[in-house]
Amino acid sequence: MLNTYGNIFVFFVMGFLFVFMSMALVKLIAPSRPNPEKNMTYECGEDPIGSGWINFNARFYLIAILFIIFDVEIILVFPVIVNFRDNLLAGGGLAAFIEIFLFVTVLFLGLVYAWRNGYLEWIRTVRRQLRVEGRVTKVKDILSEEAEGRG
Amino acid sequence: MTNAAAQYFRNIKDAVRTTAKGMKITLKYWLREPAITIEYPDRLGEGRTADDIVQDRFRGFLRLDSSICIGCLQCMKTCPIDCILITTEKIGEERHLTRFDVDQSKCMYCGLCVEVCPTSAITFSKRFEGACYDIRELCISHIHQPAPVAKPKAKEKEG
Amino acid sequence: MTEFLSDEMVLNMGPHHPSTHGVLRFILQTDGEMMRRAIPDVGFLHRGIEKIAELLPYQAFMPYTDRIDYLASICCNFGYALTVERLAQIEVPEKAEYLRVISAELTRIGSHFVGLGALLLDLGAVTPFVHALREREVYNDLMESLCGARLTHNYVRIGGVSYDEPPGFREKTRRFIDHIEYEFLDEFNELASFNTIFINRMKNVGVITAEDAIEHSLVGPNLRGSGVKHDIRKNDPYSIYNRFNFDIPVGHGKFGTMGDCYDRYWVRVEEVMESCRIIRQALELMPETGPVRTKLPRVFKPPKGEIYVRTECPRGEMGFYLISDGGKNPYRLKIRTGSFSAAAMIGEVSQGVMVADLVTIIGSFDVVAPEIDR
Amino acid sequence: MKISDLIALLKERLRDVIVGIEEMPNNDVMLEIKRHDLLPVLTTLKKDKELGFISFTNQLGVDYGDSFAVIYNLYSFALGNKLTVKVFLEKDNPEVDSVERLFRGANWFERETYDLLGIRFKGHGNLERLLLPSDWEGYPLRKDYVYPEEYHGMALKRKTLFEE
Amino acid sequence: MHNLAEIIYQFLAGRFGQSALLEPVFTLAAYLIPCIVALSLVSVISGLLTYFERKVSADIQNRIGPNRVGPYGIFQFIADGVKLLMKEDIIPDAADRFLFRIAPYIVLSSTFLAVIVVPFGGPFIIADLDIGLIFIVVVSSLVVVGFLMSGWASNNKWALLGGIRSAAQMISYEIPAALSLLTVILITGTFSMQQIVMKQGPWPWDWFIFHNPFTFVAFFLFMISGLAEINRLPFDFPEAESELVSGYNTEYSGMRFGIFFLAEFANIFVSASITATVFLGGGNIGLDPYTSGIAPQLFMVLVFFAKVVPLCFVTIWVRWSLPRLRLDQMMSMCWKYFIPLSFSCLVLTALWLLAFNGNGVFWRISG
Amino acid sequence: MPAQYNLVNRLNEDSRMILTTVDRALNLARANSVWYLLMGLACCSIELMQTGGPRADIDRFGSLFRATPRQSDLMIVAGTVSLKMAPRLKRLYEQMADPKYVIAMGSCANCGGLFNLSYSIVKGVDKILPVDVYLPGCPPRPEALTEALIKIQEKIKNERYLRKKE
Repeated sequence: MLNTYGNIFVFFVMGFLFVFMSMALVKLIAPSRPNPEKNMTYECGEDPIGSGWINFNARFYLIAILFIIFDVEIILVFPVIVNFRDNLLAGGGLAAFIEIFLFVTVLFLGLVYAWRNGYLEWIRTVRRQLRVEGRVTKVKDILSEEAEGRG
Repeated sequence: MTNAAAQYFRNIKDAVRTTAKGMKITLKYWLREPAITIEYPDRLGEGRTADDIVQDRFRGFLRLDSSICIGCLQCMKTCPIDCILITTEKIGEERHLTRFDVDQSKCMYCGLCVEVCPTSAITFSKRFEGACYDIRELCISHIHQPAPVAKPKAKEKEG
Repeated sequence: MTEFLSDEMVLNMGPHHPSTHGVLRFILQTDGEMMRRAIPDVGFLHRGIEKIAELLPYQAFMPYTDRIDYLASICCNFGYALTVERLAQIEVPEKAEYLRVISAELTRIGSHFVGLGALLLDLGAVTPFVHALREREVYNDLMESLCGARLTHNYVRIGGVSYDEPPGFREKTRRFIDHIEYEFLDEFNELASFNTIFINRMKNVGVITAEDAIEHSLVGPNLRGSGVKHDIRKNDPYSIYNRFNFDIPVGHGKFGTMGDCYDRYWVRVEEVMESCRIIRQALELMPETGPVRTKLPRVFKPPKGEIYVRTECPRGEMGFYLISDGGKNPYRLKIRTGSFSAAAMIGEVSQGVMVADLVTIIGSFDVVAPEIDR
Repeated sequence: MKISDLIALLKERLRDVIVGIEEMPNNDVMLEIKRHDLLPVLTTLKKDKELGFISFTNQLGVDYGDSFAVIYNLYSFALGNKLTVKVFLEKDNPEVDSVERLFRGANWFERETYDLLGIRFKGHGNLERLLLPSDWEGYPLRKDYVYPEEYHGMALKRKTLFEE
Repeated sequence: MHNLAEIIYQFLAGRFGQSALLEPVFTLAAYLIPCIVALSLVSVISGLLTYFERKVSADIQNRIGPNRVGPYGIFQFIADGVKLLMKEDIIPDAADRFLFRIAPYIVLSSTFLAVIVVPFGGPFIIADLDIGLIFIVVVSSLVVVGFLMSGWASNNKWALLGGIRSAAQMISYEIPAALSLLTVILITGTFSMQQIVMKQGPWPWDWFIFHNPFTFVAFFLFMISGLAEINRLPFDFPEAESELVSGYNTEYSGMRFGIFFLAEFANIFVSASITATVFLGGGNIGLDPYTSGIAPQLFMVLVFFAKVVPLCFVTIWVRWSLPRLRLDQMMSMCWKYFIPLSFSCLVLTALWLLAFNGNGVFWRISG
Repeated sequence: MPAQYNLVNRLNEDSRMILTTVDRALNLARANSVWYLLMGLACCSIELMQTGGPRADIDRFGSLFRATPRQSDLMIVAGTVSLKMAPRLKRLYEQMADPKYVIAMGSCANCGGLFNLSYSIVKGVDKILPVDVYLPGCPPRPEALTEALIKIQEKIKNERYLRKKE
């Protein structure tokens, strides 16, 4: 029998098919003339220096962790919110409100804590790190390497 | 603390106010201001040609009036990048211009040749269209068959 | 707080990059989004103009000065003509002086429009930029009717200017500057300059103190943005600038610290208004008729000597150091441009900022590639 | 300050090292000094309270045929005066002290002069080609410079359209 | 009968009779027909939106905009699409080929998935899920995976920066977006999109945006977070043209890029329709969407689009008016302004409901 | 038997007809969606910007700028190409996706123009790239660039895309 989730599945498959078919069409009618220069990584017309796959300093990891905390807690508050109206009409509105309020307050305190500790500042951490490390490659080397490579 | 809080709300207010102001201006443009686009090349308006959209003094392609050219080669000599080539030949008694080529692909439209011309034989036209598939088309010959040069007398007249 | 250790990313910004304003290249050493430093690499537009000057007669070099700073070609023409005139002691007719000043100031307006607009474009605001281009079209028409070209005007000649004003020029110019000063700039500021997002992007970014600015030989609006009141039009007046009444806008930390990107930006906005003031006065004072050009001998040879003349270009001091050996070509011509020292400065101020800030900083210096490379 | 006053002042301050001092057109003073005096002289010019030539406006190298010269243009905010300092260098060994430490803005100017004229600056931190590619040969602004035929396979000459 | 699939199934069964043999065919048809219609509809809409965007930007900038292909250039998007189909498809040597290829699939599929629960007015909703709103929130965060994937797989530093930026941005703005939607859930008590529409009314005072002052604020919070979710200026960090050349899709050419392009504009549409549904009453004209006749149902669709198109316009309008923020400002704007504000909206709405017994500001008018 | 009565040939001809029509339609689409690479080298870049600006409005022809070569069809070499820049320019051209076109805008790109006397300039961009349209002017007016774009469009329309060889 029909299931709404069947729709989702079909949609997902159709989305894939859509892309697949257009790509197949591209294969059919678009030219393909690869050469090493063309398949080189674009970096503003220069030889790329090093790979793009590096250990990326993503300060947003922290943001991601914060996000997960918030998201999980929001999910916890979902049932209360959905039932808030029913509770209200049934006369239990105050309790539901207090419940939401407590939840949100706790979350909010968490945010304030993160804020106060500077986890929401992006620049501060980096400035400090810059001072600490001072790992700076000599640009001279890069330029001379390039010249060698070309010559 | 109150300062910080006041600042916090002032930030929100400023952001909203200035954003709204900016968006009001763009909305005004969307609704009211007409486009100023000149629809070159095909919808310039009644009876207007491409030459009409440039100003009078526009320095377009060089133009030669071979009837008053005295063949003094001043323009060729004064051009810093040698984009004019003139050859003259004595055919019979008179000097004839046999070649007057202007390399428009190289020309920098500076006007030195026009200024130096004693008879105003070489002038700027208003033509600016010259896109082509072959660069050789841009070497424009102004003389197709040898033409006698004008008498230098004209020079004195022009002053 | 834990420090995540990360590799240093070295990436090229330019020579083809939307926000490097021509062909500049910056080698960025970044740590994620944060930049450790940016090393400018210039010379992608090195055309050897100084060498060409040695190969050409004095008058024939004039069109090349257009291309030194293509946004302000008349200012460059002006500077070069002034240098040769001062060396050869040529008198310039009164009217030509006025026409030079008017056209140079108009060029300044046009140049600043591109400078301001391009900065805004780099910050993602396309509409103000296009509006600035729209006003530039009017300016271009004006200049075209005066000089015959839209960009490389080649208007100033040694000993005067090439053409007299066309009919109706004064009226059109007056209307243009009125529109700029009273309508367009107000709207532009509402739309862009006073936008909170824009202010936040610009303030306290790329701060240069006055000492630093002088130390690094910054000139023009970049120097004035740091609060140094120095304008060659006032301090070392040339041509007829001492007849006009105008102010020198300096940065004073309008929204953030003195000498930040916003100050440099705002100095340019105010300079547009000052230019309008100068043009208005010049239009009043300009004689109705008169010669516009001193006749020079066909083979023009200035006396032997050396001279250094500075003029105020939209990008700051435009200095011509001319050495003449008495021949028909210059012996050596050195062109000192504002963008040259500004480009060197970009590397200095862009340590420890974000990649997005680098774009702001480059834009706020308003560098033009051929001015750096020549 | 008047030019004559400035010349007197400079003569007083830099008595021992001046080779020549003369007036230049456009309210300028030309001060000629010996090569090894350059750094002390510029230091004096900058640090002296009364002179205060703190602004380094321009620097250029010149090939005079039989010798090179490096010319510095300075400006004093205090006096409102320009000053041109000129140093002659030998043709075969064009080397001069770098003033990069003194005026930080001189960094690129010196690199450019090195790039285009081959004048070396002793003590410069990063004396490399600035405008031309790093593997370029020769110094274009020298009077005896011969244009290269090609660079990395790209010919420098082009037939004019008239020839085609 | 709460979704299109069922309607079609019933229709087919009624027409051709029910049998065990035909049932799988009916089922497939019931799934496929709305799916294909919706897909093509959304593709065409996003194509038209690209045209719309170019025209609006042209008008704002005193230009004319595309006017050569078809009347007023309306078929410009078809020309663009065809051209993109015919462009070479470059995969750089250094790239991770599998991830590079798969990224557009994920971006487009997850964008299209969100369309499932968009009520186009009347009965035209592909699946009226009980968890409709959460479904959208969940699915839209799948897009991040695609962006991150494309940025990483390109092995291009600009693309990498773009991908990372998109991740940071989209997960951050997920919170205020979800919280501001929750304020409405407080009022409705259900996540079903159709229910949300039906709980509102035809008139502005019936809409949830004007239910109380806090939903009014939440509406704007959602609009702006929505801009960030779909990477529009002033939040277009993942593809900030002047900073990152072209961001995560720097290395993508031809149709692969076209798919990102399509997804971007489809996202605008989805975001606008969610806003219209949740805050502006969707296609509600005061009639029951399932039982009324075909004419009112089509009118509902019209009403729905009449609300969506201005919202799309606002999205485009903002893009051509404002400069871009900086990354850290964008993050602090989210964490310091939007999240606290949306929290307070949530709590204050609950308080409002408690104080006024579940009624809005205009409850007397709206009855 | 004459070739035209052969069934296979007939089918071939029909399909060729169809291909021609399809080809024309595809070329029409392609010609009306020429996206150019945002690359300003020198003076001409200002006129390139103005061409995108309100007066000339190249967007009318469906042309808009892309910052990355991967997504652009047209490279407008707007200005002087120095020897230092030339390898980069060539690489950018190579990195564009096929089909691609080049406009040499202005005298410098055509043949070195006024910098013919210089030691560090590529005398004409056609020495390093295949140029489709040459555009004179120093710099050319925005309208002239529009005209060059129309030339490119004409070229595209006359191309045989599906039928590689007759």
